[in-house]
Amino acid sequence: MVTKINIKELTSSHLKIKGLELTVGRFVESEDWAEPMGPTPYPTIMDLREWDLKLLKRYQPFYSPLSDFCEFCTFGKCDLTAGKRGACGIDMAGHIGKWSLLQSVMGASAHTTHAHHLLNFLIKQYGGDQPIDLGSEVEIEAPITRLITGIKPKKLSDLIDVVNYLEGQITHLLSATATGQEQNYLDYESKALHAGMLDILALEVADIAQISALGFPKGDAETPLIEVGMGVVEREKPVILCIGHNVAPGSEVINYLDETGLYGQIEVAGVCCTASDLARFSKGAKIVGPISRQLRFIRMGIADVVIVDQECVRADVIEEAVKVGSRVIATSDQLVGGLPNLTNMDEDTIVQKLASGDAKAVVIQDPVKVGRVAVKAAQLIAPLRANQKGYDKDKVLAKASLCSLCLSCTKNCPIGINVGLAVNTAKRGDPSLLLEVFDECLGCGRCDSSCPNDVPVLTVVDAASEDKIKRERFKIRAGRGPIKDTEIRNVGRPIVMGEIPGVVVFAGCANYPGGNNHLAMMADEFAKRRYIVVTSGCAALDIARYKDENGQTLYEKYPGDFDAGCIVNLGPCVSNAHAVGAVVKIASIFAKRNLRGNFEEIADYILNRIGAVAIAWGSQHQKAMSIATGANRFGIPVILGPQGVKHRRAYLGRSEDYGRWLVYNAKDGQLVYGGPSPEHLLCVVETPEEAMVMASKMVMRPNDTPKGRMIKISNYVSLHRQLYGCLPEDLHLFVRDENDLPVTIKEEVLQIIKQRGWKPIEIPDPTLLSRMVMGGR
Amino acid sequence: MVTKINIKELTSSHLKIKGLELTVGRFVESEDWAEPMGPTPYPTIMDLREWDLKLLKRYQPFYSPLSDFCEFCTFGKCDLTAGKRGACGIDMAGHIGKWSLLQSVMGASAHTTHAHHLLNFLIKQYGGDQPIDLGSEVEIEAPITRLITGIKPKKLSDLIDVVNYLEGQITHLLSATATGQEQNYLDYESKALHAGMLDILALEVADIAQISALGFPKGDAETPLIEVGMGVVEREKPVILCIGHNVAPGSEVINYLDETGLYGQIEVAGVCCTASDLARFSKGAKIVGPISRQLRFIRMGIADVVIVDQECVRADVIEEAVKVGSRVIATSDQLVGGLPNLTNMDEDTIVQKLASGDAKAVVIQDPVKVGRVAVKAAQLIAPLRANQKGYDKDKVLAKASLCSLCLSCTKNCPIGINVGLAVNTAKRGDPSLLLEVFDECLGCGRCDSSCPNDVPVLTVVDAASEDKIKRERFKIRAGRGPIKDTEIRNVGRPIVMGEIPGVVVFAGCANYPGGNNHLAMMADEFAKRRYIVVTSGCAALDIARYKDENGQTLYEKYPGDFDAGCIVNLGPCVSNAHAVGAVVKIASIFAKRNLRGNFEEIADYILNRIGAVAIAWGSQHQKAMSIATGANRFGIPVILGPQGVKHRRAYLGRSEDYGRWLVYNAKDGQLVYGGPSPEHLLCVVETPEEAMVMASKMVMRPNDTPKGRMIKISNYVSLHRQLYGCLPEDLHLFVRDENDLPVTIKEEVLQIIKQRGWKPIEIPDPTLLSRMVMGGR
Amino acid sequence: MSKAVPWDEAEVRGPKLAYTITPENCGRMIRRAKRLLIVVGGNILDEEYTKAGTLHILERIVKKTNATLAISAGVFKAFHRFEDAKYAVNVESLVDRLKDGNWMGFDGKGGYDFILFVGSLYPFQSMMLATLKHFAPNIRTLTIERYYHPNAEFSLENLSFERWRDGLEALVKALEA
Amino acid sequence: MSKAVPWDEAEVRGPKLAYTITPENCGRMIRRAKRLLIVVGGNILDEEYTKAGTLHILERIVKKTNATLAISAGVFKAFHRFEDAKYAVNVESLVDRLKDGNWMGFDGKGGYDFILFVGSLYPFQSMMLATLKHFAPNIRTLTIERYYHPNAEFSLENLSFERWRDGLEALVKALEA
Ligand code: SF4
Ligand code: SF4
Ligand code: SF4
Ligand code: SF4
Ligand code: SF4
Ligand code: SF4
Ligand code: SF4
Ligand code: SF4
Repeated sequence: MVTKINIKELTSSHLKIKGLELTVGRFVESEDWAEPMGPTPYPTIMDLREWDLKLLKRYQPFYSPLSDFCEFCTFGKCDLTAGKRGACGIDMAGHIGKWSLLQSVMGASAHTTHAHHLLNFLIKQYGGDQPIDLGSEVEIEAPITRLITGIKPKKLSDLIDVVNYLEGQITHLLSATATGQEQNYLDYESKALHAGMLDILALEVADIAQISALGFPKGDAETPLIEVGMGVVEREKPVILCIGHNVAPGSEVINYLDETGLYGQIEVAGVCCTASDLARFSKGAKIVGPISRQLRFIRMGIADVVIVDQECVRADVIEEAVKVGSRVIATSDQLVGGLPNLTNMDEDTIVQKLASGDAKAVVIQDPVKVGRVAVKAAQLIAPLRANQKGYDKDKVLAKASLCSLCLSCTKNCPIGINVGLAVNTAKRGDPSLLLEVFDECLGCGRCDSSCPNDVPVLTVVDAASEDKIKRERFKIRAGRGPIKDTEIRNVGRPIVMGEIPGVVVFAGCANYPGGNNHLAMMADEFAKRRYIVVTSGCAALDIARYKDENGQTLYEKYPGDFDAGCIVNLGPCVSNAHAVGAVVKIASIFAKRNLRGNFEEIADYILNRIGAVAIAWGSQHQKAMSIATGANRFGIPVILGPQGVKHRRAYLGRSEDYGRWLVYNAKDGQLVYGGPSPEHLLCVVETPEEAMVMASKMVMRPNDTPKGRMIKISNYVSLHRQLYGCLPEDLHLFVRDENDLPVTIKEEVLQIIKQRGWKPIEIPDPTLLSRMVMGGR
Repeated sequence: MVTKINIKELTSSHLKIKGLELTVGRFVESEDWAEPMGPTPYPTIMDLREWDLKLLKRYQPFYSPLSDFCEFCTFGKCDLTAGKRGACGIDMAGHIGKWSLLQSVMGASAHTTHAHHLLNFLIKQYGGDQPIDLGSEVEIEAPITRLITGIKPKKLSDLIDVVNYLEGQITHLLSATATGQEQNYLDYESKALHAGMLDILALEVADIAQISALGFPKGDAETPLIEVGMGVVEREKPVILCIGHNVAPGSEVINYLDETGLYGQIEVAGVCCTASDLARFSKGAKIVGPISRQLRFIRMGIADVVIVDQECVRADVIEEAVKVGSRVIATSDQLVGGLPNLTNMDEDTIVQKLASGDAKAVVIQDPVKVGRVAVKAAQLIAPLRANQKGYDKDKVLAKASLCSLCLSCTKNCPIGINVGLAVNTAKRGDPSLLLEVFDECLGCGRCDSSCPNDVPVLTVVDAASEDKIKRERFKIRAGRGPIKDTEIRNVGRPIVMGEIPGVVVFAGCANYPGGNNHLAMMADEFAKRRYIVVTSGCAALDIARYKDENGQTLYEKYPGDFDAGCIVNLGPCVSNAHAVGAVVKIASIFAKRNLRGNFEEIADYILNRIGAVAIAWGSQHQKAMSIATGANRFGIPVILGPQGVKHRRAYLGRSEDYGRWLVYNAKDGQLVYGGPSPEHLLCVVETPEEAMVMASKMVMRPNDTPKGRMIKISNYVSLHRQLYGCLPEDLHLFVRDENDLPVTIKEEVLQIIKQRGWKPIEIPDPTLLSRMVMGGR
Repeated sequence: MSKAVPWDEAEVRGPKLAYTITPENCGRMIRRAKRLLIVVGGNILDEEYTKAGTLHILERIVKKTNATLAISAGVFKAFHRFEDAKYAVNVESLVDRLKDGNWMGFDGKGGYDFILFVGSLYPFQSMMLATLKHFAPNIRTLTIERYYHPNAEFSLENLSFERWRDGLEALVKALEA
Repeated sequence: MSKAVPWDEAEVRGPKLAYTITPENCGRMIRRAKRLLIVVGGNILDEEYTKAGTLHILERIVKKTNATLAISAGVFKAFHRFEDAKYAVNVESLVDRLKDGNWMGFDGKGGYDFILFVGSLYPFQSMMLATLKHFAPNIRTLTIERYYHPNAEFSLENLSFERWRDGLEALVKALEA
């Protein structure tokens, strides 16, 4: 009967299929959440389209085709060069718009599935009533969820609705990528922005669930310092290596070690996000490094048992691990690798099979079982593998003699490292170039497989760099998760007023030329200049892999509280949600804007008032693209490093195009010039210097107070001078009136910009939403 | 309180997030459905993996790369030629496996979203309590749904669960395509098979919902004969053209015409599946044709109002329609085309805007409103457009004079038609080659956009063929939807015993060389030979576009009941579900196998016992691929025409590889040779002749009775002789003992095959599932 | 600078592209093959091939080389006058066997070292060649189509009909020489 | 037969590929440009460019042509000695303007008819050239990188370092001639 009533409600009073669940969700918490519902709870594709079109009118899609063809269906492939259309009628802009959506929705699906898996596991282990608890100082526990869905989740099971919503929207978005659906690049982009937003929501769901249930740090500024680097793993002990993004199998390894008192006798290390998560779970866990360390560390054979879960797992991990005698356990249905599924087999039998080598790689889809099997197997296997750990340097280097200097490896290197020359020089007795390669190399292995003479190029590089690898030992502060409400209260005003020049987020993967030091250099510069510097994912790990002249990493040098001059490690990629969440919370806590189901207003607030910018220096994956696109929909601009051009799409403003920069003045509804701030939503830069100056410019907002703008201009000018050697050409666009100029340069600049016809303008109370005029909310 | 109890149940007793809804669903109908639940209700990715691996071991993925590169992420593009690996570690097999999954999941998402949209609309219009009713002679109303999910849907709202399940699984599958997830081609394919199965489920949900609510034919053998062809639309009347797959806007047009008594005064026509659906809704609706007619009919300017919904809509439709003065209404969030959203605008204002040309193309996301606006606008616009309808033949043909015989058009034609030569010959005064081109042309327009001299190539072809277009008038039986249980009872035994030689399904799009007559020729041959011939989608329309020597289409020549020697038009693409459903129902009704949540057993039954095969002669889309892949998971083999090679993946058996053809004999559990039947799961053929002979071979099953096998062999041999001019080389593989041979050829054949070392074998009671041994269910 | 480009404008491949060779060199190359397999596609009866006398050309090649003919089944009938080893095949599943190093050929005497393709639709043949290029890189493939096929190991250039027709004749002459 | 192939093995494009030209012809072509824009990428200070004296080459080109220099901002500092029209740019947003037929140039005097690229990472420059190739097919683009860039309209072939360095010299000589 009970059930019937629910169905009745569903079919009569709700048009959306999600109806039933929404009803449940809302009903439950409406009891104690007074905040009125905004206009777009659980927004569908069309609900926020008008917002997207506003963004896309100002920041127009800029497309760089990576291929001249489309090969999506059997009518193709179709040549779409320079105006040609495919057999389905699409043109190149449409095709890349479609690709942009496809990338974003692939990314969003990965994070949604991650959230779904985690939630399943945590509900199973801890019950659906496990409260969502981010600590006493984090009252707005789920800013993104509140904002987008209009619910206030109180316990794990409340998040189920959100996941269902995500899966429904993702399916609809994916559908639009099929041949014969959407046709206009602007609408593909609007859908990509929707996918991006969903991705950010998925990140939050995943992270608040695991923080709540697994006792991860809850916004602590002083999380433990964890060891990171290929040199930190003690190869004498049995070693378990976790790869991927889902902490559950790894945390169960640690749980089992704790239970059995084995903790400390077995090394538990990770690569990529799982590593960051393990570091949040236990300070004894070690971090090998970002994705650039994955293949090389596996090849070193140090891991006795390799646990792969999902996301960011190299496609050759199983094969390579087995090759060096490691055993592999695959734990997620996202990555089964063609392996036998032993989930239902008796634990000790699996251990025996692994130890004997009868089964070298298996599937176990039960994190608790994985934990027990991995530990037991590692103990049995490690002694047998003692002589398989590490390279035989001489033997490997001898392989350089096969090199014919054909440069196929060089031509296949994604960042054009002349690794062929280095190998060949080593062949002639001088390995020094190999050591140089080591510093820049992404560890991707393309050189290897392209060598016609079977030189194991990457292994040669690494074997030559053995000492460097051993010295790879750094400290990183474990991810702290959310930003506390108290911190937001402290910095909200100075950020919005511009007194803290901006929030700069370093996120994303390790796909860039020039090595990781560029990242650290940039972070250092902004921290020094008292920006709020935030980092996550592989970028957070790569920033750690650098020591200053005093032998300190930036995490040792700068504090971890969310305030001017900090370096905050949020955590793994899912923790990116907290960067966006912090910005959203500024709108809520400082500016007292309603969050609930109120996406447009908050994004508009962020775009016009909060000087945050992200630098995804090594953006690689579909996930990186969807996160960036999501940030964009929230009004947060993103700067990509040079490899990011291969995402194929930017959102560029045109600073001189007056019409694009008109905003409503909320005070009187007039359309007034707000200036090109931020100038772009998504752009690619070539050098770290350019990234820094660009970031210092992109934190400006139409709403900056004179004092705030002055500080921002001061940094922009100073960085511009320091790095470019001159004053910015476009400075006049950012000076609203004389008070915006720092005294030290006022006269000089005024003179110049007046020559250019500069006139002062009024500072508006800026908004792109006509309904926000007159303070209307 | 009520709600709380539900949540409690969810979190405590169900591990799956879908739990709550499943509980509701099952609780409701468990009351009156005695069938016990099988092992895999609502199967997840891993639940049916073992089945997939069995299939993939016998039918191994065969890959044909369409490009040598992967360009999925910013590490690329990566050259994957001949063993090279990408920067993420993937190799070419992995990459194409991934593509195969991506294609299938894109397809499944399109049909799922279609089902979701339809369901939303129908629940809104008719209420969630609207019963699922496929007529009194269709008791198993939803064979696929019962089989896969384990529920028995009784009313529209019961299908909500199914859609939620679909969306969850699709998101998980999509996630596995992101860089860094799945790595093994076999598991990509297992996931693709899962996606394909989900697609078939989505098709059923969509079609049973609309059949139930909109009063479409419910398995009637004698549906009305509908007009089809570019020549059937009366251009003197106001013309509304519907394009896509979602019937709702079009059916609302007809509803409004009925209400206002305008019916008959306004032409309502459709292209592709929406056309097939309109024909099921109203016998007055006209069908312009399959997708090959879309661009050309729009260019003719005959439509006053074009309504586009979703799927199979050309990406240039809006632009091209506006160019000839038609007005466009986009109705689905899948395809908004960058147009202004007037959904909330007053109806008459929209009509005025459209009529005045103030707005030439708009979005209205409310089918009822679309119906009213389209009719009113068409009435106003038609008189103004009278002189814009049809080509000015001479003027168009004059453009041929621009041709420089560069052959760029020819080189861009997907099927290599030498259209450049035809244009150039016309330039020299002889349009005869253009008329030849017309017959084979897919109407894709690639020739147009590739012409450096701006010859409107396709329009030239069509203008020259004006008379042919006018004569395009054919008859098709409207789609009948499901197969009746009574029919299944009649044919179940003869099919399983092999006395009806097989079920041959012609499905899919219009992407093939040689013109549509090949399709009709094939269908004719099989109907003549008393196979059960079934068709759907564009294939059904293309079969209609052919008349025999008596001026009859095959629909006029053969009956429409599901029995030997029929031509059954199921309906649009979503009706493909009924082809699979019929086969499933044979297992259920004839063989009395339980359906409920019992996928493996039924698929195993179909693979080993039911001689069904599909020919997707012009398979084009991701959707076509996912349907084919879905059919494969059900154990139904599919033959693709030559363009299907560009799907990049086949599943090929190897007839001489003895080990692949071992099956359990359910009687005693012995592994015995069952013969290479069916030989392939998915294969590409080059010619219609090959398709026919292949189909006649692929309907054989290990379980055929001697009499049945004799009839199948008889057809195989006779077709082989007729079309290839000789006896099949592999005949010995299909003769289990002498009784399998038709008397007419017995002596001759026995002599030959005995020379080849042929020995008789026993006919097994075949199964691939060890648990089915001894009749265990 | 002349450049071999695939006929179909969208069929650009790389970086491993077919060497273009002259018909004469084709002939010489065929002569050197130890176990030659000729794969005849399902479009061999299309007008162009007929006009160029392809069947007769093939007959002469077979006579000279003892090649095995694998003929797309749908056109097998047209080859009734060929007396040497010939098989009606589904080209896709033939290629599936070719890429399997263990396949012993139609006659069970071993694999083929050289495969000559002719007579399929451009995209179909292109994909079959792609399969071999990627998954059986050691098999030598040659196409004698009128159009350049980058996925083969050796291919003619794009030729006018007349040059192609004459080229086929020249090929056979070189073989017969 | 020689064939221009892109340096990066996976960078195969088509069918519209850059014409390869000699350094001398580059020089002559540059001379004929009416409004020349030189886009200097962010890697112009990398070792190879420095060793080849690229900055000096550019200086001479500018002197001879009155070209406008658009310099990737991160390396702008190195161009302090250049006295002619020079601008620190984000190359991507410069290309965004270039593909807009209405853009009147840095000086407001009109668009540029000829764009010379040098000094960016191969994939980055390749993508910028692709944008122009597809979305501004009428703009003439030339790259003087050491490696062939199929997405340009004109490009040098892949050259050894020495031949490239000498080629740049030859280019300027031809220009100055
Ligand atoms: S989706 Fe369109 S452009 Fe792409 S291959 Fe198919 S017909 Fe060509
Ligand atoms: S492993 Fe390093 S050197 Fe080799 S291709 Fe990748 S980035 Fe270049
Ligand atoms: S690919 Fe191999 S042989 Fe060629 S340069 Fe590199 S290491 Fe040497
Ligand atoms: S930053 Fe990129 S590579 Fe690193 S874990 Fe996150 S998604 Fe993976
Ligand atoms: S997904 Fe892998 S193979 Fe594809 S581009 Fe990225 S790194 Fe290369
Ligand atoms: S419209 Fe017809 S002739 Fe033109 S490219 Fe397409 S199929 Fe070929
Ligand atoms: S592309 Fe144009 S000019 Fe060239 S052959 Fe075709 S119609 Fe003639
Ligand atoms: S058969 Fe293919 S083209 Fe035709 S409507 Fe169905 S999916 Fe679309």
